[in-house]
Parts: sequence; C-alpha cells; structure tokens
Amino acid sequence: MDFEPKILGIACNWCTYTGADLAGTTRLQYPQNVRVVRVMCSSRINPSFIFRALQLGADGVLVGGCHPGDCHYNTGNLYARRRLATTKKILEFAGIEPGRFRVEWISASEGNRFAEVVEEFTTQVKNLGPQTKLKIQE
Amino acid sequence: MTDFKKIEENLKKEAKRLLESGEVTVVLAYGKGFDEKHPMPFAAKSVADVDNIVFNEYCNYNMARYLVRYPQGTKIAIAVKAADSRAVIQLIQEEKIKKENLVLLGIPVIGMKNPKTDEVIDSKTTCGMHNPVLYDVLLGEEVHGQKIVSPYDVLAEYEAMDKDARWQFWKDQFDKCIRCYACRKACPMCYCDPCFIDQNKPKWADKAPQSPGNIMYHLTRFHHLAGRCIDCGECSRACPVDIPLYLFHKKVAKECEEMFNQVSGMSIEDKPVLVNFRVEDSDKILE
Amino acid sequence: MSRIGVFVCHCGLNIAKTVRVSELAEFAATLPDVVVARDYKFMCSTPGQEMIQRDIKEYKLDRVIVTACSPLMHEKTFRKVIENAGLNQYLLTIVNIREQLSWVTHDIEEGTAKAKALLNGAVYRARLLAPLTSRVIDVNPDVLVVGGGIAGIQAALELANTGTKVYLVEKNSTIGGHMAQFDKTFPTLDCSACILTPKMDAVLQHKNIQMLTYSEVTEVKGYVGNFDITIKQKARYVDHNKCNACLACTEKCPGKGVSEWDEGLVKRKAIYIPFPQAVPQKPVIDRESCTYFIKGKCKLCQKVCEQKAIDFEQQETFSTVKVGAVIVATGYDLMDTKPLVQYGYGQYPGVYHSLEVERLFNSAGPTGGKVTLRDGKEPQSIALLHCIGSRDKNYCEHCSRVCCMYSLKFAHLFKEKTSADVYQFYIDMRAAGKGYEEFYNRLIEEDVKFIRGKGARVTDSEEEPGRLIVEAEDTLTSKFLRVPVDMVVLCPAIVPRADSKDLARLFNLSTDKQGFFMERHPKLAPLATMTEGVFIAGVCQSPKDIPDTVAQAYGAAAEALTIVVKDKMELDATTAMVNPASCCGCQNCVRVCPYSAPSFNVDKRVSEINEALCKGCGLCASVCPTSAIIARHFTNEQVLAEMEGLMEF
Amino acid sequence: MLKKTAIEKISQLAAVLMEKGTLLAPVKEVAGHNFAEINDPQKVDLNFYNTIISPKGAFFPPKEDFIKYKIGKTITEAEQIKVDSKPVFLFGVRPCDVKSFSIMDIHFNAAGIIDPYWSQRRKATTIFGYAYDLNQPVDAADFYNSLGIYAADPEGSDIFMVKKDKDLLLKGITPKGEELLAQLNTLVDAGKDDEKYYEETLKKGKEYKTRFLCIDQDVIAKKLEAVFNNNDFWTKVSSACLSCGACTFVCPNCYCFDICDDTIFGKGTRRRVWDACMFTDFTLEASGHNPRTQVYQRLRQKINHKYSYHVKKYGVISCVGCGRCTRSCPVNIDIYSIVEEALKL
Amino acid sequence: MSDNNPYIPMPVQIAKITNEVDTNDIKTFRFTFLNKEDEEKFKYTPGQFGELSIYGKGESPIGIASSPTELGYVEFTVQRAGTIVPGLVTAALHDLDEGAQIGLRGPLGNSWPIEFLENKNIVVVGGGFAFTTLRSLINYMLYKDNRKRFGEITVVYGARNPGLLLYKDELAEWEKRDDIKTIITVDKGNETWKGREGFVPAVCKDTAPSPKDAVAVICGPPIMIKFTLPVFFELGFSKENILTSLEMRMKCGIGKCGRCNVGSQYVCKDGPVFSLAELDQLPRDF
Repeated sequence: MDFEPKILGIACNWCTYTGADLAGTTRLQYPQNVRVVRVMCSSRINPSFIFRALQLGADGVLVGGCHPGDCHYNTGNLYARRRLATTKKILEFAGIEPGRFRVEWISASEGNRFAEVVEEFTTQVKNLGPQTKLKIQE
Repeated sequence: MTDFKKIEENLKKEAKRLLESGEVTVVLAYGKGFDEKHPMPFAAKSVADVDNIVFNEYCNYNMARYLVRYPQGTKIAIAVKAADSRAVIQLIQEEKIKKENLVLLGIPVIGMKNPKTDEVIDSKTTCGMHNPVLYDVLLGEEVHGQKIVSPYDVLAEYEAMDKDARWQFWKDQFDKCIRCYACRKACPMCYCDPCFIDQNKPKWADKAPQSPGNIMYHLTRFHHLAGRCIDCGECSRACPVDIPLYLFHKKVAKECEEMFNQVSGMSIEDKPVLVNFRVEDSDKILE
Repeated sequence: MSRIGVFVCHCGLNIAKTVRVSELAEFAATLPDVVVARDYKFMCSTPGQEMIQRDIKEYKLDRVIVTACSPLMHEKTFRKVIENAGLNQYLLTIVNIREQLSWVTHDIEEGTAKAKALLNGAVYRARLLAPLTSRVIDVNPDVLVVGGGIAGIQAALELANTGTKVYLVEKNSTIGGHMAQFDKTFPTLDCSACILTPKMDAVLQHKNIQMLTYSEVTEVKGYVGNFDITIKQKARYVDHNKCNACLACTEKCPGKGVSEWDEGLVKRKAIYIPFPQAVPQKPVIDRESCTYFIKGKCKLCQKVCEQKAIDFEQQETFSTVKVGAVIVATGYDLMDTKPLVQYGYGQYPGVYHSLEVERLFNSAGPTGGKVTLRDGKEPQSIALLHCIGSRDKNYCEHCSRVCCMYSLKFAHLFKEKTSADVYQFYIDMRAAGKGYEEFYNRLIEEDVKFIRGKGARVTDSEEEPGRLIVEAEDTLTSKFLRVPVDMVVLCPAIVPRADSKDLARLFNLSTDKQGFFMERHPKLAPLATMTEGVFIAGVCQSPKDIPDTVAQAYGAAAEALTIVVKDKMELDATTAMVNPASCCGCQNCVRVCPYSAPSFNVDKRVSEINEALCKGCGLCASVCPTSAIIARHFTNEQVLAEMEGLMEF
Repeated sequence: MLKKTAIEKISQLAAVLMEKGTLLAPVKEVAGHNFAEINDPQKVDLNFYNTIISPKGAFFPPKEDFIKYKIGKTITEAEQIKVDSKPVFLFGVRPCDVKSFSIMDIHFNAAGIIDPYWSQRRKATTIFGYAYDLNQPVDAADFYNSLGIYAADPEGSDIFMVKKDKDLLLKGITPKGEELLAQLNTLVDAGKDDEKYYEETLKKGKEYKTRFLCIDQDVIAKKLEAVFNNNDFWTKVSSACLSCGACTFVCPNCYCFDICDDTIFGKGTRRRVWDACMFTDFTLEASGHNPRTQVYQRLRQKINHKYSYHVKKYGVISCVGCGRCTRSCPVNIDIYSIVEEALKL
Repeated sequence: MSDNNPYIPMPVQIAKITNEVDTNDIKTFRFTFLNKEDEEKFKYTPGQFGELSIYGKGESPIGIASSPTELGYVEFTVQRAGTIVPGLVTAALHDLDEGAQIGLRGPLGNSWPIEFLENKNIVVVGGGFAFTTLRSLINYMLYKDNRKRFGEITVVYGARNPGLLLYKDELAEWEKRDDIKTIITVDKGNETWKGREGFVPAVCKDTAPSPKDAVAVICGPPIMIKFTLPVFFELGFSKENILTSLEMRMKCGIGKCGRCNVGSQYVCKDGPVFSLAELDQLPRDF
C-alpha cells in the first residue's frame, strides 16, 4: 500500500481556514492527508506546537495564515513569519527534513491556492516518507 | 596575552572603591574556589569580601546570570567579559534590568580556558569577541590586532553533515541529557520562572530523562533563546554530560542574524528579533 | 470525566455521500467520555436542534460536538442551541466535515477515515473546554457610513430615519457617487438625477446625518459597539461655515483643472463645485490648478468673496468620531484600459470608456447632452465593446454584471440622439434582472447590430483616416469581421477602488482575489464582514446594479441597526488572560500586542491584560515563554490536545 | 579465592557476564565515563578515574516505570510493570560508591516500607567493587577519607577488583561473589605475588589520601541544626549556586524522585523519575505556597539533609565524599568547603 | 511484588458524591473497594490520609474524612484546587460521576494519637475546609463503643460564611447531642443564619476550654492557626497538648521520595500529625 502521510494543518480563522472552506464550497478536489486545527491567527502558533505535532507522529506540518499585511490582527502574521522561520531553521539543524514543515499565506479568497498547496505539500511529504525521527515510539 | 593578574588587581581596586563609596551594594565578580583551577562566581558585598576576588583564565562564568536575582533597583557592579556584556545589553533590551543601576566593569580578555580540557575556548564555545561591548570602567588594555575568527566557524563541520547524520548526532547528544537543567540555570537569558518544561498545564513534555521530553525541552529552549542567546557558551560548560548546546545556539544565532540582520546583545536600543518584525521581512526566510 | 454528546450531520447527501455518517457516529460512541452519539439528516433543522437539546438534558451532557459544516457557517447557530438547553455556549465544538472534507473528496473510505480523525481531535479538545462568560459592553448608538454614493446615501437615510445619528464620510467634495454622473438608468430609462438628487438633498437636510465630505478615514480603533474612528478633513481652502454658495468665486477663477466629474472631457475652474446639483453646494479649491498655489499670487476668489470664506491657510484637520457600527460603501473604479493597447484608448480620440459616454449623454455634461466626438462631429457609426478586462483570465475573471445592460442603454440613447449605426460586440448577453430581458428585446427591435464576438482590436482605418476599425470574430458565423466606426465605447471591468486595500487594512476586511471586500458568508451573511460591526454594501462588495446596491444598503442599515439599537452587547469571551503565578515578567506580550491590551504591573512584576482591548488573536500566548498567558478557547492545552486527537488515528 | 585476568582481555569476562545476565559497566563517553548497559563487550573500559554519574542508577534508574495504563471508555486498564529479575552485574564500582548503596538501603527499606524496585534490583545484582588506581593522583574534589572510606575498601562489594599493572585481580568477598567468581571460566587463578599485591593494595589504600576533614556525624548534624537560621552564612555559600540539579543527579546518595503520569493517545505510564531538591518547584504546593523559594533555602536543605537530617533519622551521613557534586557543579560549589566552613562557625 | 508494592493503587469506586458547599468546589466522595481484601488492608486511624490516583492525571494526597468506625467505605472531602489553572487530580475527580473507578493508596502517614487522647478532654478546633480529618476523629470518638474512652469533647468549627461549612447535617446532629459540645461559627452570616458570628480564635477565647487533662486538636488555614494558638497558650495548654496536621507537598506518601522532608521528618510518613512541641524541634522550613 502506498504511504499516506498524516499531516497536521494549522490554519488561521480569517484567511486560510476560510480559504479552505471556499475550496470546499467550490468543490475543488485535493488529497485528504491534512487535518486542520483552527486557530484565530497564525501568530497563535507556538513553535512548540510544531515540535509536538512531529512528536505525535505528524509526517508534515502545514501552517496557513493571511498574507503579510492582510492579517486580521494587523501584524500577527508578521511576528508569525519570524517565529516560524526560526522554527524551521531549528528543525533543519536538528536534522529534520525541512520539507516537512511549510508555512503558506492563503487568503480567504484563495480556495484554489489552498487546494494546490495541500496537493503539493502532500506529494512532497509522501516523497519524504514516514517521519520517524521525532515521532514518539510507544 | 592578557595580564590576568593585572585585571585581578584592577577588579579588586574598582570593587573596593565602589563598595567603599556606596555607589553599589554588590559587586558581581569571581572568587576563590576550592582550588585555583576552580574559581567561583562571587558576590562581594563588603570591602572585606574584596580580598576573595580573583581573576584567571578559568573565570568563564557569565555573571549576568545573577543580575535578575537581586531586587529591582539594587545598585550592582558587574564584571563583564565580551559575551557577558552582551548578556547585560540583552537583559536591558528585555527590560529585566536598568542600565542606571549598573556599573559595568569591562574585562577585555583573550585566552579563556575550559578547566576540564585546558583548551582555549575563545570563539569556539563563545562569541569570540575579546572586548566588552558596553562598559563603564575598563579593567585592562583593549585587545586589538587579533585575527578575527567568526564564532560560526565551528559550525561548518555540522552544517556540512547529511541531515540524517546530523539528526543522529543530536539525538545521541540529547539522549545523554539527564534533565538537571544546569544549562538553563547557567544561562543569563533563561530567567523564566517557571520554565515551560516544569509545567503540568500545559504539559509540553514528559519529565522523564528520555528522548521525546529531552528533545522537546532542548528544541523549545533553542527557540526561546533565538535572537537572544549571546553566545557565552555557559550552557555547554555547565552541562555535566557535555552536550555541545553552544553549537545549536550558534546556528540559531547565525540564522537569526542572516534573516533579521541583527546581532543579539549589541545595542540597548534594539528590540529582541522574535518579538519584533519588519514589514519588509522577506517570505524567503520561510523557505 | 466529561459527558460529551456527538451529533453527526448528513447535510442531506452533502456529507453523507462521502462520509459514512452512521459509522462515524458509532465510532464516536466508542471514544472515552462520549456518552451519546447520533447522526441525523439535517442537524441544523429544528428537529436536529431539538435532538441536541433533548440529549443535553437526558444525558446530562456537558460538552457538545457537532460534526457538520464549517464553524464559520453554523457555530453561532449551535452555540445558541446549546445555550438554550442550559449549556455554556463555549462548550461546543464543531467538526468541519463538509467544506473541508465531504466536498473536497469523492472517496468515501478516505472521507470516513479522515472524519474519524477529525472527530477524535474534537473529542480531545472538547474535554478541555471551559465555560466562558461573554463580556458585556456598552454600545455607542451612532453609525459611520463610508462612501457617499447611492449605497451610502441610502443606508445613511434609512438609519437616520430610525433616529440613529449617522456620520457620512465622502472622499469627494460632493456626495452622489457614480450614479450622479449618469443620465439615464436602465432598463426603465428614468432620469438618474431625478431620482438621486432628492436623496442627496435629504441627506443634507437630515438632522441625524452629519455629512463629512472631502474627508477620509485614516484610523480605526476599538471594536464592535465602540469604534473610535479618525477622519481626515482635507483642506478645502473655503470655510464652509461662512460660504453662502453664491459661487461668485467660481466665475472669477482663472485656474483650469481637469474635471474629474466629467471624466476629464472638459476643464473646470480651480475653485469649483463638481456639478450644479452638488451637495453641499459649496466650492473647494484644487491646489494643483489654483493660480495662487502655483504662482503665489492671484487670490481673485478671495477678492470676490463677500463672506470672506476663502482661507488659503486652511490645513487638513483630524477629528475622531465614536460609533457602534460601520457601513462601508465605497463603490468602484473602472479598470484603466490604457494598458490594453489593442483597444487604443488614449491613443485614438474616438475611443471612449463608458463613464465618459455617460457624461456625453448628460445634459449637465461637457456637451450639454449632445453626442459628439472630441472634434465636435456627430458619430455616424458606433461600436460598443463589452467585457473589456472582464471575464478575462488575464485581467479580471469576474463578470462586471452591468455592462450588458448599460450598453443597451447606450445603444438606445445613441439611437435616440444620433442617427448612427450602433454595433454591440458581446460575448454573452446577460440580462438577468427585472425587466432586463424585455429591455434587450426592445433594443433588438431598435435596429442595434448585435455581434456575438468579443472586440479583439481597435485600429485606425487606413482607407478612411479618422475612422476606426473594430476587429472581431463573429462566433455565430465564425467570420472574422472588420467594422469601420467613428466611435468606440469600451465597457471596462468594474474594479475595486484604488484605495480599497488601505480601507481593508483599516477595517480589517478581507478582500477577494480582485480586491472586492469579502462578505462573511456569500449567502447567509452577504453584508457582514469578518470584522464584527463592519458591514458592506454596494459595488465595493462586487459589481452590481443600482437596485441591488440599494437593496444592500437597506440591508446593511438594518444590520448596523441590530447592533446599535441595543445599549449593551455581548462580545466573544475568547480573550487572553495572564496566570500571574507563571508570569516571568519578560514583557514579550506587552511588546507584541497590536492592541496594547497587555501592560506590565511594575509592582507585582507581572503582565496584566485589559480584556476590553483584547481581540483574542493569541499572539501573546505564543510569545509567552512560560505559558502564563491563557488564550481562552485556544489554550495551549486545548490546541495540544486537539493535535493529539487528530494524530491518533 | 583470588582470580585474575589481563585487562586487555576484559571483554572476554564481559562477554561471559553478559551471557549470565545484564552487565552494567563503565563505558567511555565524550565527557568521561559512565555506567551503561553493555551490548558490546568491547565497550567495557576500566581506564577511568570515576564515572560522571554515580552507579545508583543500577538500582534507582533515572526513570522507573510502575504501571502501564490505558484510558478506556468505562474503566482504565492498568498493569503493573515487573522488574526484570535477570541477574545484573554491576562492574567496576569504586569503594565510595559501593558504600553509598548501603546508605541508600537504609532509606529505601526504612520504616517498615520496602521499596520493591530498589530492593529487587539490589538482590538481583552482584557488585564488582574496584579499587582506585593508587598510582594515579587523587582528584582534588574527592574527600571520601573524611567519611571513613578508603581507596581500596572491599566492604560492600560481592567481588572486589584491584588493578595490578596490566592485570585485574578479582577477589570474592561475599558467598554470592565467591560463587560467581568460581563460574567465570575466563579467569585464571592468581598467584602468590598477586595475593600479596592484593593485600598490600588494601593496606596502601588507607595511605591514598583524599581531602580530609574530621567529620563527627553527630557534631556536624548538631552544628548544621544550630546554624539553620544563620541566613548570612547560607546566603554567602549559596551566592554562586545556580539551583540546577547537576549535583543531585550525579550524587550516589540523592534519592529524591517525582512520580508522574505520561500519557499519549490515551495510553500511558506512571513512573518515577529523578527529582532534585534544588529545583524551584520541588516544594511548590498546589495552593501556590512554596516554603523554599530562595536558592539558599534549597542549598541548605540539600546539605542539611545529607549531613544533619539523615544522621538524625538514619544515623549515618548521606554522603560518601566521591566528589562528583563538586566536579559537576557548573560554578564549583564544594560541599566539603561548606561543611568545613559550617564547622568553623 | 504486586501484593506489597506500595506504589500501586487499589481500585475503588465512587459510591456517593456529596456537594458540601454553595460554591460547588468541595465535594465528599465515598469510595467502596472493588476487591474485598483491599478493604481489609485499608485499616486506618483518624488523621491518616490516602493518595487518590487518577491515571493520566496523577495522585493527590487527601486526608480521610470518614471514621474507621464506618464500615464498608471510606470518604474523602476534596476541594477543587487552583483558581486560574485547575489542579490536575482534584479537577478530574470533581468531574467524575458516581460509579466511576479511581485508584487509592493508603492509609498513609501517622494519625491523631488515639492512645494519647484517651481519657482526656478533647478540644477540636477546625476552620473552613481543613475540618476533614477532624470530622474523622470526632465521629470516631462519638462512636458508641468509643465514647467512654474520651473525656469531654468540645468542637469549635468555623467557616467564612454559612455556605462554606462542611458536613452541615452532621453538625446539626452533633449540636443536638449532649455528649459533645458543638460550637459553630461563621465570620459573616447571612439572612438565614441564626447561629454564631465571629472568628474562631475569638470564639475559642469565649468558650475558654479548661487545659486540665485536655488536648487541643487544631486544623485550619494558616491565618486561623496563627491567631488561635496564642489563645490556647493563654488558656494554659502546653505545646505537648496542642496537635495539628502539617501541610507539605507530598508525592509518594511513604517517606521515600524526599519531597516532604522537613528536618529529620518525612511529613507524609512521620506526620502529618505533630504536636506543637514536636514542630518546635523541626527547622522552620515548611
């Protein structure tokens, strides 16, 4: 059987989550590997959420927020950008494949972008194979 | 080479003067330990204490660690080497201390050593600067003309590693961790009480000294110190099982410097990079 | 521990066709703490709601999970449902298995498996939910309307008639908007001015409306019920309190500026009112064309003004208004067609865009209502080119919706005012509106030539200098046509105002791909936005005709009224708070908060959050190294638990 | 019975022991040596002074799982985790560390409640004591002499080992040790000169001097009780202390632990993990009250516990002078110096 | 090892939950043992405590509120801990329903010294929530066969307001009895409160129990203890004859984990009951 990755998505309420809804409303089809947690703003995402997600066995983590400048809370995603970029560097130096973590700006109107990103990211994570490094072995 | 004896004399002289005049109530410096190779961090509170002050190549301690322990408003003199002065600057940036309550006794120095191995540690486990960035009194001649060594040079070997090899390297390192928390306790920037890892709600990780909890602790700590670590190397020196934490901190510092174009602890005007942003930050940093 | 009820909605077949809903409910029943799990055809229907309420009582549920459509759709509905059953509304969790699952897959295996994972995550999260108390705030009874076009005017009047105080902000020196530029309106061909100017006057006269023309919103603070809005009054250089609208100044003024009102077809004075029926009837000075401002002397206007109303020293001023709700009705721009060089706009004098033509028909327009070309001649043949930039993947994907109809109106007016041949180059004729199809049929009768093919190119005629050739493929005959005409009218795409991005930022509005403001829900909340208390009406939301615009204005007024009519309102309780026992005093929260909600208590050495200012984004919680900040409803534990649940299966 | 083997053949001995059970022996790590479960006999390395972390982990591991549980729909299934009863060979333990076990025994068996984990592991284990190499200089931090322990003390070991040049001499001390020694066929019988060397080493061990302070346990216990409220003293000696747990985690006699439940996906383990009285939250009560918020209070607790409370409760100092805490302390706090100073007060 | 492993909780079932106070944050849980032999093993004396254990949350040491004379069950009165961040175990326990299973370890710690108390007049002073093991003691002493072993029994029990008094029904019953003098007081009453108003120390002073052949058993919030002790000293009670139960963070409950160490004592094993004279021997480190 093909490896079907488990991907954790964390989406901001105002843009990416709404965009994901739009993808549904417009009946776009995309792989169902991403399981989305809704938060109010991408800036809510504590870097430890990412580490924890990988420990919980996520093969990839996809974060979605409003485009810089369009944050519902003005500047939240600008902080998020810095904090998540740093998270990414840390994962990379720890030896975790950087391709397992991705941050995308997807607006409420970009349903197709959401579908595209999910499609791309799923393929990418699929190619990387199961994430075993951080996953907690029971 | 640095004249350690001379600095020790000056340190004593200044400490005496400051305590005598009442300008400060504490002088944070270095004191005698159980032998010469093992000096200790020392808080001189009276003129009589000054005799106990020493300075030699093993006085690696970053005395900035102790600043937050004193009540706000305490007048403190503190001996600072290059990285230590950066820690002070960073703490001022973070409004944990106020410059006006401090007298910085700057120590320009080359040739600090690791007492376990007797190796010179400059720029290897530390930031590689020789002169304090900020000081009120300088206790020795500024060091000039030294070959400039990037503190990030030591990273080359690890950056060149294959990611799986690097993972194995860090996993082995973190597996050694016994969770004594000497790293965070020695760190001048780790002033959180309680530390996130000690919490039950939310419980970020297991308390047991085993892989998942250890990794969560260290990775999150690296993130908490991103853009704040001033590369004094104290975490690694404090570690009883010699985990080279400094490497990771240096790597994060290097990345932060590249991404945000700001070096931690260099100016009291700066704002810590991760609680700051620029509209023109590039999305490239996320790639 | 908890007593969770799980309610799985089929949504007819919307969900049930790609998720085995009964299996999902059975699965839910096996999860710890789930005491009842059911599936039902339409959970949001009355029987569905009653089922939930019955179960809450019967099974003493303390948490409810509704597995249905997006929370953005029905979270509020179900919150009310459980609240009416005596449960705190925040003890609800919605699992989105429609928009983000059943609609985006065809595979029922995949759909069912993912639905289980999502539901499990919700159960993990639900266990940790805490009842929250909504904040009750005082509501300011006033409303701000941004934009003085027909939408803004209508909304302002409606509100004002209910006794609500309205501030109407208009960027131009007169209200009226695009509609005031038109001569006739389709399909009834009634006179635009006749129906609009009385409304403009009513605004002016209304004691509950404070009109702020020549003004712009520059800052928005606060939140629903309590907005503090800073408005910039641009310098008019005319003291409107003194001016008695004698307009002597405008006659004497030697300055010449481009008339924006007449779409640049003619010049106007430097001190001017845009058009005779302008409201207010008081002039402003355009710095750019004023001789005094250019050369440093003139002041003729000042000399003739008996009221001493001219003030060259006037500065822009800022004032703040406090309102409880806002209606944004900022209208549209026409797409700039110059970049579409194939149509020759700006290159050939015979090429016009639609608003220019509106002015040509208008008796108060540059030609006094006569249709003449720029050289004064009457055109003998006229081509109307539809869909310029609209329905075009390269520019605007959307249909601008009114072009077909106003082109018909143009054709009719051309026929009425000239003897020209009129050609319509269209892709599809869209006439879905009351009386529209009939209007179309009427025009077919009026000997207008309809060519089903998009105008591809406009060139000048080699054979007949001065004339233009419109090239197109007639898709009905598959023939390539070259039609010589004297006048080409482009129907450019309707696009958002150039400054709509800034406005979106000010009010935290989302915009769609094109830049039109996004409604909260396309069907169920077409006038509300993601920002509580801010509503949209008219073309700023999407292209539409006057009847729809006016209808929206009424709707938006009603929406705004539902807020300001009450003295008090509930705000989301999802704010952040500090657990002082864990606060290490790093002040990161204070540094990052966009709303200055956290502050540092110097004596206690801990941060404190002013919940009235908090909007619940959670940024402070994520920068808090000691997890001392609890972002209610999105606490660290709740998010971590949800993640754990999502990853279990 | 005295046996011997060449030190370079130690891996053969290791292999035999691994067949019989679990072998815990010093292995070289980057920072120094530590006891570890041996999977590869070549890894056993006796070329060490003393390990960084004490061998207490053999009986009191950093984490000890008690119960595995699975949170179910109606009830939580729980299953006790049994201690592996396979024989364990703890190889190469310095005399001071051997002594620490007997001190820990008192606590873990005290007051009629026997800690089953400690006692079962103790029973299953054969201890190979190992004399310090008398030809090497003593480490400046050590002070086991002050606690009446000598460099070549076989007491408490089942088998005691002495290094003689390139050979390792092994002597059965207890019947358990004797019996095992007889089974170890890679060993050869030692000669007369070996016997002599062994006996001499035990004697010379007394001359191998660490730091020495005359510590009468009752005197120090009383003294510390008396200076309990001398905040100046405690503040001074703790002014450098970082309040980390390094000293307690490397200590052979620190036994504080925490019990925690670690759960993931509804399945979890209740386990005990090492804890340290030096941590801020060690005594933090649910009410928020914490009797020991200050560093000096915690350092005082640690020292008093070892040198005063433990004496009063169990009649013995809970310290063997191995010097680990001093060596591992990031700021070189020296318990010996503190005791010395306290005695001067 | 399973039989004697002191770290393994015995399974118990919640037989009954009683909400004690208006604020709903103190409940009394009655547990029955799932294994009959566990009940035999759980032989306790008033003043002892047990570790309530919920897998995934942890354990919490709670004083036993029932009397050993009540057979077939054991009761604990538990306060939901933590205001901003709730305590793990107590919050979980409060969310449980009757019939739920949890774990129990014990009995742990020493107890009220019954032999020492015999033939003496007993003054029981309690404040607020810290009345649980006192209730155990009182019910033990009032038990028909036991009553004669003790002299006069005086109970002074106070709470901030009437709604916060525990065991209201029992209090009423005690008030009716003539072999026990029961004085209930609240700091501040309400419309329906007909009883006494006043702080515990003041009420003790008014009551003025004689120190002759008497022992005072005092449990309450620190502030109450602080002001009550001087009253008893003044009345002439010696430190040996004033007993209290010490609070200290505990974990293992069997004197192994070192957490509750104060001086030479492990509060969980050697305590929690101490006389003031014994407490004086301990360093002030609690």
